[in-house]
Amino acid sequence: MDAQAMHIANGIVNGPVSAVFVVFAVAVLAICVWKARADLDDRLAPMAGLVAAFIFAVQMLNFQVLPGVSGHLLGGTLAVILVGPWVGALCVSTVLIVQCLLFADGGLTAIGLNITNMALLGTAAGYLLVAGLLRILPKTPGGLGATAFIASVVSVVVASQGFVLEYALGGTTDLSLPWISGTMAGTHVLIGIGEGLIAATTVATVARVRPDLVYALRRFRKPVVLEEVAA
Amino acid sequence: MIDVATPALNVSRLHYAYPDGRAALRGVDLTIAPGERVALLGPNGAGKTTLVLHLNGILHGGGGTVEVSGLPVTPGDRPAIAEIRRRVGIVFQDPDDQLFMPTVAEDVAFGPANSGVRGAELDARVDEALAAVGMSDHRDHVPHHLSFGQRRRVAVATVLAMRPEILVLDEPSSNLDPASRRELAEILESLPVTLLMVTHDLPYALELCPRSVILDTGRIAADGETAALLSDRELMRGHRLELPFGFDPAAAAASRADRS
Amino acid sequence: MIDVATPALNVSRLHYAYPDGRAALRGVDLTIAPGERVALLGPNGAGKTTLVLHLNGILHGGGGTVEVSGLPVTPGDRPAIAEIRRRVGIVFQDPDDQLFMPTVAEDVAFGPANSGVRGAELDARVDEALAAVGMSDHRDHVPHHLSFGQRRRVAVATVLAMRPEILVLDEPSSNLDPASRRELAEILESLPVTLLMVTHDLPYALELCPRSVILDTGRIAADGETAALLSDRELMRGHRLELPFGFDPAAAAASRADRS
Amino acid sequence: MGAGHAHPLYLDRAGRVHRLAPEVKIVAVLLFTIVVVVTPPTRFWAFAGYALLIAVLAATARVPAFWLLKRATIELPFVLLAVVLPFAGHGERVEWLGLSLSIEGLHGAWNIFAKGTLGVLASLLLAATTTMRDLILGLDRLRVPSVFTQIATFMLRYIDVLADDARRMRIARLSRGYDPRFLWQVKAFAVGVGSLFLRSYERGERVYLAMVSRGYTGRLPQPAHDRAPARQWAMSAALPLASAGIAVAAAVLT
Ligand SMILES: Nc1ncnc2c1ncn2[C@@H]1O[C@H](COP(=O)(O)OP(=O)(O)OP(=O)(O)O)[C@@H](O)[C@H]1O
Ligand SMILES: Nc1ncnc2c1ncn2[C@@H]1O[C@H](COP(=O)(O)OP(=O)(O)OP(=O)(O)O)[C@@H](O)[C@H]1O
Ligand SMILES: [Mg+2]
Ligand SMILES: [Mg+2]
Repeated sequence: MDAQAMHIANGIVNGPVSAVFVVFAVAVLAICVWKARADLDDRLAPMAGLVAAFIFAVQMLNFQVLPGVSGHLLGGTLAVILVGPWVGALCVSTVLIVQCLLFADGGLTAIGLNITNMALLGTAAGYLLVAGLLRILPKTPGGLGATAFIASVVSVVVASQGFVLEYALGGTTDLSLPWISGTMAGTHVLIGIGEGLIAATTVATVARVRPDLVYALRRFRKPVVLEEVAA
Repeated sequence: MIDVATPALNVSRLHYAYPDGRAALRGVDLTIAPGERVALLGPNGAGKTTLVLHLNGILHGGGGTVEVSGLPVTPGDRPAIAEIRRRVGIVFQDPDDQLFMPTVAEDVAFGPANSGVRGAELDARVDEALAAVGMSDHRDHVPHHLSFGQRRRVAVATVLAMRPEILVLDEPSSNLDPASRRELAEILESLPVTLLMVTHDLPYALELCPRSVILDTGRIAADGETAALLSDRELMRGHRLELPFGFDPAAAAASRADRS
Repeated sequence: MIDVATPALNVSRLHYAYPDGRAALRGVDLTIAPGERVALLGPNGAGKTTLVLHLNGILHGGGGTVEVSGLPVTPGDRPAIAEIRRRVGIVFQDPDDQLFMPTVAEDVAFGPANSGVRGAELDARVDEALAAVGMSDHRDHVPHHLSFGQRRRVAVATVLAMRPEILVLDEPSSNLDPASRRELAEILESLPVTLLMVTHDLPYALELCPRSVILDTGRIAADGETAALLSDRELMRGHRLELPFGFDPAAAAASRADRS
Repeated sequence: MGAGHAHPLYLDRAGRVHRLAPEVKIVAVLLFTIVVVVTPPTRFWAFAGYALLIAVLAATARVPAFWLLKRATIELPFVLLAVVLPFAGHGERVEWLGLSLSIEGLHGAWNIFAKGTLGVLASLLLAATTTMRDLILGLDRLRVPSVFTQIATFMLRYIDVLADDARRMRIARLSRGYDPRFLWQVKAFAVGVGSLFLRSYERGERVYLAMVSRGYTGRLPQPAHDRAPARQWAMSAALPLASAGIAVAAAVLT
């Protein structure tokens, strides 16, 4: 199966299950909107837009993973690190909505499924890993890069298994589930590595030059020591 | 310089360091009376742009205060900030930072539209501002498909259209052709506003601004009459300022006297 | 002007229209001999930047030919283009178009490294170029965290480090403080290169370039001795060129004679 | 920034569909797709009817058929999936040209193919007739929470900044003798991505601050035309109503 199946089209999963997932996605996104209000200040609003644009841009670039298998980034982990879990989920959802409306990428009726997999499952997995890993790894650009890499690989695979779950619930054809699960996991490990490399370089660069912009480091940041005070 | 009225701008003990820790302002004090025209001079990297970005609360948080016509610039206070941004118009040093709408006309309309101007009045403002900078023919073009100098002119128009009380220009004349530079000077001279102009073009400063302030390494190094500052060789040399090749202050003074 | 040697630059019947259909060049002919120093003058939107971007094949495809030291600029021909880009160094009008590496030093090293310079020699080139523009203290900074004028200076350094045979500068002096402007002039005077400089700063053109070319609406409108062109009032006025306030050509000529 | 805010799939035509208010089009396409998806795959006539509707719509919108078909190739992966199904499916099988095919798999393949294609075509028509800016405006008027439209507005802006900065960086590299070869390209890509991100962020931040300086409070000034008139709603209701009609007719006939 092609890795682009990450964007589920219309008609792959049946109507009732799609509808259930729309309700689920809307409910979770409502929580995100409510939680994001506190976060989305003057600084974070443009950052959220850039993260969305960046995810959008790299999702347009399908890169070759294996002969015949192309894939693209999901971006959830990158979003989590730079803008936090709530705004991050909203960023990825925005990208998915615009893509399905304007680029016919992913079915309109499958939007609930796609948001659940990529925007909710992917970012949730990414967030939990980032939060965990940053406790162990050094809070330096390098450590953050490593965190981004590991979290990306895992979150992409987790997101791909979301499709397996949905297919099990409402697949319109009868395919062997272990086979789907295995294929999805296999190709998505490779995609995850690509995604991980991009997320790691990006996050490490930002952390090196503008640590103030990295949401994941907010909790750990020391107050800035002004030169004046020292002088 | 007259302290009877509330000053148009009052900056006091302003400090600022960029996120990477580099200090750009180290205690700036500056008071400008309503209607005054002041040139802000100083070497590259002195902190001029950084100071300008404090005047409407874009940068803040390093210590010290800024007041616009008596109103303190407090970043948290949204209505006050909105009011201040209506009063202070800033032309940025890089026109690419200023232009973002899909067409020139929409870009010029953006500011007035945000302050509630609509319909025919909005159109009139846009036309007037574009005519002032000689860009009426380009109203439907995409801003970033213009030449650099044309973008600079549109950038000036976007701010003129807002009719600010205090006009702050960061290197407005750079990349303008000589005639546009003179035309801009004429426009600026005719506007009944308080003016603060950052420039490296000393003759231009002398032409437009009776008073000048020199900023260096984040501190005010001198403040006085432009003609006096420009003739103080010692001071000028100390701050990487020098009159250009072929510029004759005497000739300038004479031609200035001629005109006025 | 001398036709004995192969010209350093030979532009012939060059046309160009931007993708949106606007014609920017309408048949430009220009020949520059090796070692000549030429100023390219003209109003905003005349097509100067467009012409400059043709000189190393960044823009092409509108008709006409460009030759660099006899080598035609053919976009398809990779080795030839690579050779031409080694010979022609362009300083862009907007420093943000020039700087892209994570640090100033890496950015300056980029060009020479691409032409095979390595190790100690590379370091020496970088140090020398940064020293020339007075930015040695900023070698480890992020280029886009510098002030506009500082970015401009680094942009000049990135091209100086490549040691091109032909140096093309698009408004190099804009946003520079007066001392840096003079220092740049001194550097440019000392370099043994062919020079083409776009500028709106007529005194600067007179100081550095014996010959000037006026471009207007995509055509060469005049070509001759700088001093002669600048004194032709009619011609100047026709192309939105005028000598700045307080500039005295006689004083300039005198001071020029003094120095040389 | 802001090159008219078109996108690669936008077709700049002065068609009637182009002039419809965006919110109207979004709702129509959404309802149409839902009707298509809930139609049981065996009602073949219904799908022919839907295809006809799409064709009529494309003609009204002055979108060339070839353009639509070419863009519809985005769906190819799913067609591949559909091709696999008859072989991999379980249950009863039929012989066809010496191949053993699963009947259930064939049905599944048809289902995915028909619904997928119709969905893609409908979205493509929306994309071809709506700029991204209008889309955001439409979503805003459909009461999508402003967090989304705000993020989408910034996203739109930043897509331009990213493209512009990527172009600038490319020209800068080329002019200084950079000769992209494959391996080097990968390395430059890795270095470039981080720098591009940061550079774009900071330029976008400056632009944002410039907008704020001119009184921006989170909403772009709206273009002159206001909410969609009832007439437009009525006109575009034709699409979902017609498709629903077809669905019902097909249900009655079979
Ligand atoms: N975004 C930034 N991050 C970190 N440091 C910065 C940033 N912008 C400017 N600086 C530094 O702050 C100092 C003041 O910069 P500023 O831009 O205010 O100078 P300026 O007086 O406007 O110079 P110019 O005449 O070149 O425009 C400089 O040393 C500069 O390197
Ligand atoms: N990217 C572009 N797309 C379309 N038109 C353009 C583009 N860039 C420039 N132009 C147009 O081409 C003409 C020539 O522009 P160019 O940038 O060469 O002028 P210039 O002589 O360098 O002006 P300046 O002194 O202002 O830098 C102008 O009319 C300009 O509006
Ligand atoms: Mg500055
Ligand atoms: Mg130019």
